[in-house]
Amino acid sequence: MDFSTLFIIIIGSIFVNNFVIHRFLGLCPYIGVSKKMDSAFGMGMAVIFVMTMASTITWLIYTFFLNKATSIFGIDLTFLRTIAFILSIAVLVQFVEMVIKKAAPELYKALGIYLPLITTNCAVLGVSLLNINENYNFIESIVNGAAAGVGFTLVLVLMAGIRERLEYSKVPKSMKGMPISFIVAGCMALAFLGFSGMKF
Amino acid sequence: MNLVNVSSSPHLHEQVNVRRVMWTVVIALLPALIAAYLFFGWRSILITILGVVAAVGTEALVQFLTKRPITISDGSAVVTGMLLAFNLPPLTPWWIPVVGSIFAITIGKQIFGGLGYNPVNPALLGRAFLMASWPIQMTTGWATKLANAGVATVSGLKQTLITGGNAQLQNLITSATPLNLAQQIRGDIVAGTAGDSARTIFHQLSSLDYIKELFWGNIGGCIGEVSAAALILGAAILVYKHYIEWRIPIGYIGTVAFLSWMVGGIDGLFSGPILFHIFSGGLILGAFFMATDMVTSPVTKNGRLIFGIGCGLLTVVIRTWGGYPEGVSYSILIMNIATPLIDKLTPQKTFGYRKKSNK
Amino acid sequence: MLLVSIIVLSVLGILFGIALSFASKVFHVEIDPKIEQIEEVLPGVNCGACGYPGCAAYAEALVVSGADPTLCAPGGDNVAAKIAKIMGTKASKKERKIAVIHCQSGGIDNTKIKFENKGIATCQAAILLSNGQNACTYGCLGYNDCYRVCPFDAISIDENNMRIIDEDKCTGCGKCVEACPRDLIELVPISKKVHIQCMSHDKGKDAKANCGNNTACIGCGLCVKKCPVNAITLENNLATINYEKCVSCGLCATVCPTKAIEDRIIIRPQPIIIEENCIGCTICAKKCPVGAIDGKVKKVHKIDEEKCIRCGICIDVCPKKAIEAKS
Amino acid sequence: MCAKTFKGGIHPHDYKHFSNHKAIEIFPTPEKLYIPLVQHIGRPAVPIVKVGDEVKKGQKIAEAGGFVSIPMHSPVSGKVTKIGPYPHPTGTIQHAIEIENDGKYDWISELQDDENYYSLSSDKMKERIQEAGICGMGGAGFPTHVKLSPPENRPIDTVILNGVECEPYLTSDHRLMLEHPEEIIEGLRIIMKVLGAKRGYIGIELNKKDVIIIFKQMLRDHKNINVVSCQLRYPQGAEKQLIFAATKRKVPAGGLPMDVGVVVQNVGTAFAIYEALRYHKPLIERITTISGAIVNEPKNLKVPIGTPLSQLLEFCGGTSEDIAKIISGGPMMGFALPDLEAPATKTTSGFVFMGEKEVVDTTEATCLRCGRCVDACPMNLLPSFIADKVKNGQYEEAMKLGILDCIECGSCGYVCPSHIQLVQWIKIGKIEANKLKRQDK
Amino acid sequence: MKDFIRPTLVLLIICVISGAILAFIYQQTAPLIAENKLKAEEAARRLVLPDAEFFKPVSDSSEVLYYEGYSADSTLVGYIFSCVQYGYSSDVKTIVGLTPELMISAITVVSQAETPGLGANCTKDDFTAQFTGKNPDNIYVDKDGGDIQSLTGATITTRAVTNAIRDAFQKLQDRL
Amino acid sequence: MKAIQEFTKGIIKENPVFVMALGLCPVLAVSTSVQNAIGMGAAATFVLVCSNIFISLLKNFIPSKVRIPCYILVIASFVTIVDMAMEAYVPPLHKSLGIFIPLIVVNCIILGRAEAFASKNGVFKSMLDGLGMGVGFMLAIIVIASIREFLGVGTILDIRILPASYKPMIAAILPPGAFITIGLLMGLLSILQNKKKSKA
Ligand SMILES: Cc1cc2nc3c(=O)[nH]c(=O)nc-3n(C[C@H](O)[C@H](O)[C@H](O)COP(=O)(O)O)c2cc1C
Ligand SMILES: Cc1cc2nc3c(=O)[nH]c(=O)nc-3n(C[C@H](O)[C@H](O)[C@H](O)COP(=O)(O)O)c2cc1C
Ligand SMILES: Cc1cc2nc3c(=O)[nH]c(=O)nc-3n(C[C@H](O)[C@H](O)[C@H](O)COP(=O)(O)O)c2cc1C
Ligand SMILES: Cc1cc2nc3c(=O)[nH]c(=O)nc-3n(C[C@H](O)[C@H](O)[C@H](O)CO)c2cc1C
Ligand code: SF4
Ligand code: SF4
Ligand code: SF4
Ligand code: SF4
Ligand code: FES
Repeated sequence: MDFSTLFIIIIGSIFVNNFVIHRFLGLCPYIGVSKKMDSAFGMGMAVIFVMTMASTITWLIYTFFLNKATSIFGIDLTFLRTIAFILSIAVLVQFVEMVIKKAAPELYKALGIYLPLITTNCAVLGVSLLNINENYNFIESIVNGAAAGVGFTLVLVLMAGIRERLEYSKVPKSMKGMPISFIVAGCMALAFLGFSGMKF
Repeated sequence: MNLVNVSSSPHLHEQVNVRRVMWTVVIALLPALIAAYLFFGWRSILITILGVVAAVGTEALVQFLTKRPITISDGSAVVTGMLLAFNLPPLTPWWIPVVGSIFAITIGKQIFGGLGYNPVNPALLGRAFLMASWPIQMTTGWATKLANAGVATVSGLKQTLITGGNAQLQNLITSATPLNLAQQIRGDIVAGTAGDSARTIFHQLSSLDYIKELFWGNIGGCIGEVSAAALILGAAILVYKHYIEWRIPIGYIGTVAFLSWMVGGIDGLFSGPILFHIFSGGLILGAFFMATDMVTSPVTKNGRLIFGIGCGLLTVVIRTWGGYPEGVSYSILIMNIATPLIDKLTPQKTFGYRKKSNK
Repeated sequence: MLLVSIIVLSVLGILFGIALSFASKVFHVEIDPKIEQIEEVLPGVNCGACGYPGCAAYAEALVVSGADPTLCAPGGDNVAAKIAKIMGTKASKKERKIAVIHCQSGGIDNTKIKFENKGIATCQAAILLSNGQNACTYGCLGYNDCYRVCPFDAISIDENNMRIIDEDKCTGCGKCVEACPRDLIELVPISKKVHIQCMSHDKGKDAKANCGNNTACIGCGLCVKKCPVNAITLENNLATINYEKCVSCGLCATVCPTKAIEDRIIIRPQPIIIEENCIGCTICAKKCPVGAIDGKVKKVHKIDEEKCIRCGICIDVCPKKAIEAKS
Repeated sequence: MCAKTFKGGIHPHDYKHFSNHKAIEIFPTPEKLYIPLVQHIGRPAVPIVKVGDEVKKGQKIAEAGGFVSIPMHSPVSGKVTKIGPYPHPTGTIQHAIEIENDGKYDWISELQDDENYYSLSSDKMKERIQEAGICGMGGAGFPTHVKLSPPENRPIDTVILNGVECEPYLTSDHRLMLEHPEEIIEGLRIIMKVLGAKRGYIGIELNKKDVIIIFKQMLRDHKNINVVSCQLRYPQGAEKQLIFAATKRKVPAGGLPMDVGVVVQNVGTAFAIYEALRYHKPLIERITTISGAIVNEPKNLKVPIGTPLSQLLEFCGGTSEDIAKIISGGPMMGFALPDLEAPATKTTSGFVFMGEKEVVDTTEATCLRCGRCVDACPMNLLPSFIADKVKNGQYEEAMKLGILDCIECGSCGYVCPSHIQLVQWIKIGKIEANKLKRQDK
Repeated sequence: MKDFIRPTLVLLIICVISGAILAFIYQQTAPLIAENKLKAEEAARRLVLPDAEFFKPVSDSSEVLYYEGYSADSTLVGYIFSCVQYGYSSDVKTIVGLTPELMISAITVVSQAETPGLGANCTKDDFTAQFTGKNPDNIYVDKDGGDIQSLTGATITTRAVTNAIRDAFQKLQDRL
Repeated sequence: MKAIQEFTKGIIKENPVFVMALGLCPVLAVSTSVQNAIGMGAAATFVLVCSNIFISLLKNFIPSKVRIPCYILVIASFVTIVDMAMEAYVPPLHKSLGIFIPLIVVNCIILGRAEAFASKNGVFKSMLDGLGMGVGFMLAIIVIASIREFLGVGTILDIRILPASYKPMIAAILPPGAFITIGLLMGLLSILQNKKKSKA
């Protein structure tokens, strides 16, 4: 295993090509669940979990069912990738939610309640598709999934911090809420440009 | 008897207010402006004035339009305009500081409610915006002047270049600030594509003679960052007045010093040129005047230290591996964004605080 | 190709179908049926627009902590209405109450002050500094805490810095009542239109001297005597209206020497009996507080306009709607 | 020797030059006195005289309202003319007993000189202190006998006398220490005996070098009592900060000095204790500073409790220009008063008068988050955050930030460039937070 | 048991229908897509070697190394190879045409995701035209002392294109 | 509600982007040029209309336990169809929209309308609703894209509007520009709405 590749994937997905503010994936929860730091953190943790799981499972489905070269059927079914991926993600999330709810109610309170939000989060499907596009291998896919989740969590929590502070500010009435959140996101995106073009 | 005043204690107050703080910062920035005039000529003053006028004008206009009290006399817009201009190359087009200031004040400050509410440093946000929008204008304005200054002061360096005969490298110096140069040379050396002359230049850059030039400001760079000496003079005023506190600048510069020593060299770990990294680029300006912007830095004491260290870390990372030669502005911006989080994670222990003792 | 793709999808479908049905059975958790009901009506998009992490969380918040039912953006009004239905709108049949400020002072030119308050400009802060800057220690401080807490913009401030409560906008939420540190605000049924606008317990002379508006209640008791329904009591130098008894006839306001009583009804229409409708039930006559109705059983009743105070009670009580207001 | 201090704090100009060279003058007892029933922390005292009663000087006119309370005594002989609400030097209205001076100054029983006071038992001593109506004279007015009765499990080994007087303008403790050092040391010895403490300290700030020299000299034969010279820094006189400076012990947050085996008393309290034990003298007068740039003759006065401020000012020659602010206590923690009616009480260490020029602008700008308040806070709190929470009604959050540990020293307000009225916000918050706390219980 | 069957069945049915429809449409579009792809590649090759009529891939054991371009009369009119290097924020893929004398006939950048307005300008003709006629073995960006004029503000992208061509060429050189 | 209103509500009153803030990822990601915006808008509208129709047809047939997976399946099928069709007939557009075409699956608007509207209403109404939402979505992207393309390139639909001497504000077509543009637009919209309200 080439650790430097993994390192680059990690840095890339967290900072340089951050899923939210560089690739524009997962914006709905980014704006929706960033009012409070606590829920942002919970959401983030849940996303890390689901993204890692989704990366794993979709890579397996793709490799063994869909991709012509490696598939057990030996025919090209890549056109089914969207439908297969989203279906498995949706079911996976729903399944995990039910299991946690029963098995670990505490964990469910902390993380599980965010799970349903994640099905329709493009970041999850996005990471699965990107893994395929980038030709990542199994380990790389998983690492990329986790790193993307961490990157998502990072900006989500930072955003929540700023929004909590904005509660005390005199933001003009018409800019309150969503509009100002986008402006903050813009500021973050400008700041994160500092990571652009990073090479190791 | 006329009516007396009643208010809550304390009834004494230090002779300090927002206006005084801001105008003191303006004064503290003047030495650097004078230095810029000496090294770059009138144009640097013109750019600064344009930045300030645009910032103050925008602030007044926005406050007028939103029917808020007009507070331009508190001087914060002046500081913003000035610091924005200080981050521009001296020969940048005239409209760059104007557009930058407008953006800085509207999107960077007033939209959040004005002074005290902005999450990120307006001047740096303005600069980042300009950098993203017009990178050419933002990265080429110092070329000619540096060429002249370069001949006069970095003559030894130039000599090496000519005799070393590496045409590629010769081109570099005409268009880059010292940091840019160092980054590229280092990149080439690490990648193994540079000749011996590159190594010599790199060592030249970290020689004491050259550091002296850096310190006095005889090099290329942005308007405000050129003379470390003038900046330190101004910073001394702020430190003396207790308008800035040691944790951020010391944490910042200390971290940069350590990390650049660790990874910034060409002879393996712990060979980096420390002084070169401290005095080149906008580090002094950033550490004393921009990272210390109280509005956008943490309030807690430990938070401020962490903030400084974080800025230092990011600066070195960007300087060493990033797409930009200079990491100061971006690292401060990124840490600005993390400020509320830092504040939250570094609560202070009340005097006498103990972990729940059994009563 | 066709076959294989069908097979692949089918396998996935069966697998997942079984997995889900199985899981929903095995891992079923009992929850409040209301939560489930609401979850059913919610769109299930889990977009987070409501600010809660997902529809289920919002449903729970609605039931458990009484969240605002109008937060679901994709669902819109439709869903909001349904939620309200499930939650069982506690629309009580009680009369709507609105806030009334019992003080006519607190403006720029109608307040007497003892000293200049340079502290924090809120009412809550002001009473901590020598008990407030105004001479009247019962009166409005004028820093508009009430205005700031009102979630419905029902309070406005006029040029004289006086607070005006918009009767249409006020929902009687009571936020301002809580906020006022002088306890000047009371929730009053909206139909009650006569209010004593003073809370001063000072002795008559002091009360008047301290009141910047000269409209303090001096405790003279004239209103008590005048009130036809004995709704006013005088205690500790202050007259108070018992709104349960008050019929808003406004008589008290006419006798108050300091104009401490405000009558919000500008014109009281004269009730007139529509003779063909009157069945002579005597209800109105019994209810008239001043005995202005001459009511013999089964005879058309008559109103003595001299005696009548135009309180309108008869209009309300008449079972046959035989009394009408004529201006 | 290196002067001791604590972390945080500020360096205001001390303005003590107005009065620190003025010997204590005795203020002639006025026509009418107003003795508030609340001059201390705890239950109000309960009057035991009626309107119209004749009273003698030193006669008990109000009884302690409970254990944590003190009795009040009449500073003059005369007639009780009224019992009712009257302005109080904290800016509030409190019940007070009004006494008309008959000019005779008859003591209820002549003062006895009890030379053997030091051999009294500790309980007896406490009883006498309690009877004399002594409460802390350093500001808060905590009943002294309570402080001298720590629970069994809190043995006291150290007593610190607080002669720091870090408030600007005030010099009453300074003059007292200068003019009555022996009595103060005796007072300290009494306290130490009552508590069974082995060590004593007298904390004095360096701007009172004369006092430090005197005490050092006098304490040569008291090996267990030391002078602690403290650096000039506000609030050096605050209990927890002084304890830290003298002993390096940190009183736990939310705790009391006795948790670290220390009791702190003001030097004036020690003096009053001495007088109570030796002469059976109740606490009916105290030293008060009348100062300020606009006061014609700033003075240190020995005033009978209950003297209205207007008379004190008159005695000091009035003011040279219109009064813009009247402060009871020092300018850092004192209360601004609306008028001159309030009387001096047992805890009144001084009155300060300010003219228009000295009054600071208190218009709040927006918080810059500069953190100067954080640096200044001797309790290491985050005043600006606390104020933010209070402004938004988040009192529970404010409690988490330690609002109840604030000592209201005013350091934060002093340094704030935006003139945020931090202390007032905190005071508001404390009231609400205490309400919440009570609800929880 | 019914709880299990119905949902599963419904899901199954929808899956089957979806699968069928998709497979059908795929069969309809797949040739078109493949054709598009080929056409695009072909077009790119034609662009960089306009004289050629048809192309012949030259492969190593598994992958195509380069193409040879032939005119209608089957004379070799040049070579085509593709190369890729990471630019500022993405891989920049270039197709290069060589004359039989191993000089560049033309290049075209076929895929990149550089910054619009900066690095993305590398697809523009003004930029690519300057490579024509140069010796691929010795091209450098002006900043590195060569004569490839860099895109304003995007030296990194320029360098990626230039260096990629040079490196790839140097690797292929012996086999041409 | 009149049928026409089902259509128009999506355009302004319940605009999915500005008012509901749903489906933001594609909006921001592809609004770098008006051409992309139109392509994405059209694709999303197609999917929205088709899936609304189908789901309203199937609404009685689908058991609630698996309704989400079923909806997703339907939607994913249409998305795949669009994906393949675009790749076959308009390859350049397909290329520039990138992975955001498959990501239409998770666009919250589509699933949202399916759940909130189509699963409860008749076919015709559902179709109109889908069409309205789709057009609203498309309009929103076009507005944002026009601004960004205008400022960031100086053109609209590749037609040069600003003189060539205009130095394009590149930031406008970078991520920060996307966030700030939508933030300001939302603010503007809320100012307009407040004006309207205060007039009414
Ligand atoms: C509610 C309360 C209880 C106290 N209990 C004691 C006590 O038991 N023992 C003691 O030595 N001091 C006690 N104190 C006194 C404090 O330690 C302190 O001396 C007093 O509050 C005055 O301090 P200050 O002037 O610094 O505010 C108590 C104070 C308060 C307010
Ligand atoms: C900010 C602050 C400053 C204080 N300064 C003094 C002071 O200068 N002198 C003093 O005797 N007490 C001062 N105190 C009161 C002391 O904390 C303490 O309550 C007192 O010394 C206890 O003694 P007592 O009970 O005899 O008053 C101060 C309190 C605070 C909170
Ligand atoms: C937002 C942004 C995007 C950039 N994109 C590119 C790019 O696509 N290609 C590139 O070579 N440089 C890019 N740069 C890097 C700078 O323009 C860098 O200064 C330049 O590449 C080197 O300067 P020079 O071309 O003037 O030598 C970008 C910079 C910024 C701020
Ligand atoms: C020490 C100090 C540093 C400052 N640095 C900046 C700065 O870097 N950028 C800026 O826009 N304003 C700066 N200001 C001014 C002011 O804080 C700024 O306008 C606020 O961020 C606007 O809310 C500074 C002020 C002080 C006192
Ligand atoms: S706060 Fe509530 S009760 Fe008071 S005016 Fe507003 S709506 Fe009415
Ligand atoms: S809260 Fe009470 S005191 Fe304050 S302005 Fe309103 S009515 Fe007056
Ligand atoms: S917060 Fe309290 S303890 Fe801290 S400085 Fe302010 S007043 Fe003093
Ligand atoms: S000193 Fe004032 S401005 Fe500075 S952080 Fe504290 S409250 Fe804010
Ligand atoms: S469209 Fe909602 S998360 Fe991307």
